[in-house]
Amino acid sequence: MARMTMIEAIRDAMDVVMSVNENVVVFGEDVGYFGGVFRCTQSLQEKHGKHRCFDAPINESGIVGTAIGMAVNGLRPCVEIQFADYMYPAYDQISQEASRIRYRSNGEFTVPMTVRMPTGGGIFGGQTHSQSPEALFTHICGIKTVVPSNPYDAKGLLIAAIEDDDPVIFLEPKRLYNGPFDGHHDRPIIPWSKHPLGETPDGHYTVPLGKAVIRRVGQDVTVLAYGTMVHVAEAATEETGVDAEIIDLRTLAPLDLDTIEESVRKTGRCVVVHEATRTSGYGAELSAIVQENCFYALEAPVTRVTGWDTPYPHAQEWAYFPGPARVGAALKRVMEAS
Amino acid sequence: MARMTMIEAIRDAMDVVMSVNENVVVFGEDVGYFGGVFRCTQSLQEKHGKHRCFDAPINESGIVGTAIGMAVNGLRPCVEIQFADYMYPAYDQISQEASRIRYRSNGEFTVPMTVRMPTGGGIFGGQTHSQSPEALFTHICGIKTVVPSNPYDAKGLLIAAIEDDDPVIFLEPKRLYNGPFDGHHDRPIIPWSKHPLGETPDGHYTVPLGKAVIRRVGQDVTVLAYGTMVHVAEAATEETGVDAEIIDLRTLAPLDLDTIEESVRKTGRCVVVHEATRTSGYGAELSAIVQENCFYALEAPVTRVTGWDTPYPHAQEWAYFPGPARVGAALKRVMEAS
Amino acid sequence: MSDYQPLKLYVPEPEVRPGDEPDFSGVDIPKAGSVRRPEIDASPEEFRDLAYSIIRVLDRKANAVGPWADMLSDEEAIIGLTDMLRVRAYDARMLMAQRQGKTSFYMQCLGEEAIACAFRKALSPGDMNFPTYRQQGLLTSTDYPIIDMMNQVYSNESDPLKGRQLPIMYSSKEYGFFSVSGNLATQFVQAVGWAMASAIKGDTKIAAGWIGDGSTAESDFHSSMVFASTYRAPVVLNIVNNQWAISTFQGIAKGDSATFAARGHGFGMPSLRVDGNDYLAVYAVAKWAIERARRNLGPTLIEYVTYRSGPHSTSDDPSAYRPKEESDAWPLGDPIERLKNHLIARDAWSEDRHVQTKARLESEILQAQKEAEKHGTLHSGGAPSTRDMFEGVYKEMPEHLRRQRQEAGV
Amino acid sequence: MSDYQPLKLYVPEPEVRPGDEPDFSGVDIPKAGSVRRPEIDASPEEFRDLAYSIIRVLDRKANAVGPWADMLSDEEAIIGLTDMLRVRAYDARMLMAQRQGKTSFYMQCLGEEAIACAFRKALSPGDMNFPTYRQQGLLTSTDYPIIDMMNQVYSNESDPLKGRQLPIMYSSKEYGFFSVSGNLATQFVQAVGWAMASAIKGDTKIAAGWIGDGSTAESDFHSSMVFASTYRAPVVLNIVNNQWAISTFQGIAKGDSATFAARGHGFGMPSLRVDGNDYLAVYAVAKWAIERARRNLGPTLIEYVTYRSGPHSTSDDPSAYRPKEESDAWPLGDPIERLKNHLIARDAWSEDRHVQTKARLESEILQAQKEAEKHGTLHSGGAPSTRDMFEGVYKEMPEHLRRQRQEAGV
Ligand SMILES: Cc1ncc(C[n+]2csc(CCOP(=O)(O)OP(=O)(O)O)c2C)c(N)n1
Ligand SMILES: Cc1ncc(C[n+]2csc(CCOP(=O)(O)OP(=O)(O)O)c2C)c(N)n1
Ligand SMILES: [Mg+2]
Ligand SMILES: [Mg+2]
Repeated sequence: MARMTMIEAIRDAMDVVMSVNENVVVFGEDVGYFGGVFRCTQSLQEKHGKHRCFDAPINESGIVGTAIGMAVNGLRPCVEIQFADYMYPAYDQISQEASRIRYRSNGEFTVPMTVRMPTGGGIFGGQTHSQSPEALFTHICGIKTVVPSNPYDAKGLLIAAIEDDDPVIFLEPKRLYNGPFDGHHDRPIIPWSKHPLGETPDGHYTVPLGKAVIRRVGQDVTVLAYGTMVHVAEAATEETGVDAEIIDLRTLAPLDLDTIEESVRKTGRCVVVHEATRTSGYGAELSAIVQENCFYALEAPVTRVTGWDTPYPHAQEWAYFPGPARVGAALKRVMEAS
Repeated sequence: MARMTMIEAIRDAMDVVMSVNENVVVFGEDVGYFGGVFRCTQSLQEKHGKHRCFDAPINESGIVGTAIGMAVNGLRPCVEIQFADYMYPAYDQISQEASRIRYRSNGEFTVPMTVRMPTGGGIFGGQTHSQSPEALFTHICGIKTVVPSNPYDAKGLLIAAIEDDDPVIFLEPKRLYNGPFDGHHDRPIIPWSKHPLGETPDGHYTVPLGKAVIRRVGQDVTVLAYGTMVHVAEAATEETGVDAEIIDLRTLAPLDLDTIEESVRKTGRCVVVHEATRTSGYGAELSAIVQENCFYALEAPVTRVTGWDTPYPHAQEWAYFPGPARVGAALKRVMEAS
Repeated sequence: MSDYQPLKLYVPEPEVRPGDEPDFSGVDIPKAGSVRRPEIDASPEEFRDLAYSIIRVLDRKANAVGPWADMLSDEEAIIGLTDMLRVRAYDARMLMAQRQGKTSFYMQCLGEEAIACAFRKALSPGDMNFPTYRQQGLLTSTDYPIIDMMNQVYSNESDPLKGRQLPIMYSSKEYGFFSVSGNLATQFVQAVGWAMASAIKGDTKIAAGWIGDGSTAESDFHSSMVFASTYRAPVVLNIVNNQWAISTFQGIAKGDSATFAARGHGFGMPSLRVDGNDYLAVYAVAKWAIERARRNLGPTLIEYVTYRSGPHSTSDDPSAYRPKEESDAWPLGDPIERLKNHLIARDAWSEDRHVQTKARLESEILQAQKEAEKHGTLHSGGAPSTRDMFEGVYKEMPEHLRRQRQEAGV
Repeated sequence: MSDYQPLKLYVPEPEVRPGDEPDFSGVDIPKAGSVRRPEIDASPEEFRDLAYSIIRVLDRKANAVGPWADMLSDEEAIIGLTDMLRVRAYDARMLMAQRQGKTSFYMQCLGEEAIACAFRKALSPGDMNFPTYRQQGLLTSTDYPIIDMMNQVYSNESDPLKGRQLPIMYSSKEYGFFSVSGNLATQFVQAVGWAMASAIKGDTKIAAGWIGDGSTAESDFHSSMVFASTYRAPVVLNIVNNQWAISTFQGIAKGDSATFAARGHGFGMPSLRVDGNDYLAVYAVAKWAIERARRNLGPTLIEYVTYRSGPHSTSDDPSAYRPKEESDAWPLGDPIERLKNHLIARDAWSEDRHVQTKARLESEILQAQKEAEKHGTLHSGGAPSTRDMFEGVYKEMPEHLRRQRQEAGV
């Protein structure tokens, strides 16, 4: 058992599966010799060989396209897109190919591929290093979408993703790589070594895909969050004193409907939080599902706290980011509603 | 005033703007000499010249990428993507470039470009000639998304789109090209010449972007629909006898919030209908918005009737398509709810 | 800048349009046998000229000549002829079936039969094709049951793909035929990945990617070239240049100069052009490139020069954009006629045997069709089921799909 | 298939890594003046060899030699030197400012100054560049206010882009500098579209696309080549091959053979390679290609051979992946030193004037920086405003954004 950063946990996950399964290969831009711009693949090439961890040309559709071909031929590629903002050229191969090959071949060909990508803002990356495209994946059937919020989950979910027989999109909130950021950008950075979920077991373990976890038990309102927003929601709860039940979704698709519904039936209120642009964000689906399935339990409208419908700006980053103040205000608003 | 099919109305719209504005150019796969696989651009090359209407290489990102460059240089390109299913390679240029050029250049460079694409199923096209990707556009700020449901609107909206100074995605429900299809695939086809909205004025007129229209006034439940589903909703209303208010959204983004909210406040019930895959479809956003803004007026959960979360199948097309029976059942369900 | 003329957009156009005389005088056709045959380990720089020529074996008198000739026995060549006749007969029946309303859609490979049929014979078991919709010859030239292809076309109860796919989007792992996609070009780069995996695993299997002339314009073509050349993937990259992409002539994808094959030079890739209507030439070139890949010498780009004699698909009417007689005027002739004449010239075949074989194949196809139709056709209803629609989206059905299936009442 | 060896994946590697001796012996450098200069309307087939050579003007003794020489007067060449000194001074200050925490990010063009500076001088008013993040020289070589560039880098109250963009993503329509995108390669095909529009309108303006060696692997590179060649767009397509793409050497984008320039041959495009550290050569080649475009003779592909002397960006530390001394070992030298020596050899310049000019430029830059900082730096807070964030998403603000702005309380 070791304290790890999220970067180390992700690296360890790949190292562990590569060690037990020689069909696992890792590639992407700068991931080979250098070990990735966020260092998530550092030392994997040295340890597992150049043919199992290598640099790719700067061509995201080619990275995913070749990974699909490899997966069809029995490998389990785990590829890195350098920033989620650069997955768009690969969106055709992901959404129109990887997602449907099992279905269209009636199971003859399958794509056990994982596509990792750093997502989200909070690092002054501007509009092309900050986006959260999860809703573009959840709209596509045939793929799974995962977002960890801490090193323990990151490692366990990534191992589960690589071992899964369907394509998995693995979104890594880059602002969490080095610590559990709660949105208070003006406070000192807390490292993962100070957080209980920085505790990461050695060797092989999995966190199952499709299962949410309750991060904080509460009675008054259910907060649905994932990634960075889990920590923001915790801070907002703390600061407002609202007794929120915070659900860390972990897997967005397929969604853990039971956990969500049970909680909302109990609390009668629901706040959905994400960093992505609001309109047609994943919060829309969560809101729709909650009110479809828990309508008669709801005492207040399901409320979304999200990034605004603007590009992610550079200088106004903290006005864009849905921090604890905005989440807190929403918590109070739904508690006052009646 | 002439009776037109939707194809003719679309063609006429381009013809009219090309005649009054020499900066309008039209290109895409097979759109030049041949006039497009759905014949929407027929005769435009002959009439306006090879340099204003021409065939493009089969490269959707190149089509949109060059159109962006042209728009930046003062033209108003109106390009065709042969099927919406083939827009995915262009999604990067649409969602990451066209959408943000105005914003990132603080208005110095703008992209008055229209991207037309046939969408939706009902023609036994299988998974790659049937998709409805509207939610992928509504999630992107900086672009507008339009879906006409009849020839009159198609012409007026397309002229408005081409004359708009922002990028517009123009989705053409291909099953409506030749007639107002209501989902009864086993009944004889009705042509547009038999439908009042087949009546299309000559020359220049616009239907404003961002404005919905109430197709049927009703008291009991609000139906939010667009494209083909407007006609399906009309049939379902007819057949169930539920007094539904049917709103044809026409523009999905920016959305006509006022018209929707006013109607739902009146009826207290809402059914959202679309053909796209359910999860994270545009129905999720509509459902979320309605319950956020009309929560206290709602007497039943906002209910979605949509395509299933599977690829659009070939043989099971009518089991996939949300026809009048499914919409009717939803209408009855929300009326019974309390 | 007043001394500059206004710029003008150039838009390439085919030589002729409906109403005009067909004119292929611009197509430069070297004499059969005139193009040399490099060693398989020769450096690509040494034979760049081959991307601007056309490798041909069968001459005008139906003799096989030059360094690429003499690779097939009488028996093998007869099998080749039979394969081409079979796929043509199959196409004719299925086209008819579509016209009769038994299915929604069909696509023939009329005029291009030599390419897939000959290439197939140069492959080894375990190799994988990533075909387009026009390589049905890769399947019909094996013992894959024709009836299963028909079942797929009919989306009937025995459709191996459960009615999920558009007709002709076959899939067979066992027969080295990757599931056809409706999205152009996507499979080309997947082929490269499949081949890379073979190399990563230390296997001896190779991949073949297929793409049309029009589709080379797609981005995935570039990705394929970049990855294949960088990692020297054991893959053969096949461009079928049948002159047309629906209504669009090849000059729109290619521009007016160079050749599709020449695109390989920017990647240091061996690049060959071959007469696609010459079974013997296709076989010889395929064999060369496949051997190169399997010897770990890397990828080869091949352009097959051919002509799409039929409409693009059953939804298309080519008389709207090209002269009706253009197909007959195509200077490389018909692949079946040419191989037949060659075999006759070689004394291994006769008009009689040809007529008999054709009749036998047509009756076999008809027989299979009758069998297939016992399992239903598209609109005969009922099968495949709505349940099938919900299966196989994921390995295991997730909760939300289970609920939707329930909502659908199945 | 037992007679086949197992396949093996080939992964290209640079000659050397940290700890090794720099080794550029593999880089084939022809003598200055040795590459011929085709007529601008010559057919590309006649000079395919130029894509495999390097056009150079300045020889080892700093003389300008050969058919591409003698295009610039003393005065013009001095302006060129000054432009390069200016952008280097600007880079140095802004790099420092980033290190001091005054902004979030910065990127230099150290070692590559000749390319953008010389190219800019070959353009005419109204022409449009579609640059990457490393062509700041296109702006600093005009009279665009340096202070506005700094304001952008600082995202301060006077930032012409209202704080919306990452530092260095400048935009100026008036100065022919299209808004820089963070997504690689997207601008390359937009440049082609811009040029096509110029031809459609019957204008005389041309476009220039810019891309890095690593980014040529992107799909948009292919789209650009396809559209530019098919429609003969009046565009110059510039590849800046500075050997590295962050930590990845050029062999991953290019493979081990051919050149980036050679990619043009598959499209029948004139393709030139030029010494990117030779101001005179860059200017001459740019002039040639721009003239070609403006005379409606179509696109040209140019590969500039250079070396990225600095880190990729302020987020990068190259010592992790290449020898520290590699930059000094780069055989094409430093562009400023080379032009300086040439001008001295030509008796148009002196060490003294050089020192004075450098000092003057540095003080001008410092002055501008002080001015800019009066308007604030990134973290000095307050400006640009949250209101600015909501503006300009559309031409007119739609209802939902108005509501969100209200929700944000601004
Ligand atoms: C991504 C994509 N864009 C467009 C289409 C529509 N389409 C189907 S076939 C075709 C023409 C392809 O021509 P070519 O590659 O020459 O192949 P051929 O049909 O001649 O065999 C087009 C444009 C498609 N299926 N996929
Ligand atoms: C689509 C996309 N993929 C990846 C990146 C991340 N990235 C930024 S710069 C860069 C390297 C580019 O190298 P090159 O094209 O050689 O240009 P240079 O930096 O050397 O000027 C990468 C991979 C990006 N910005 N956009
Ligand atoms: Mg073709
Ligand atoms: Mg570079």
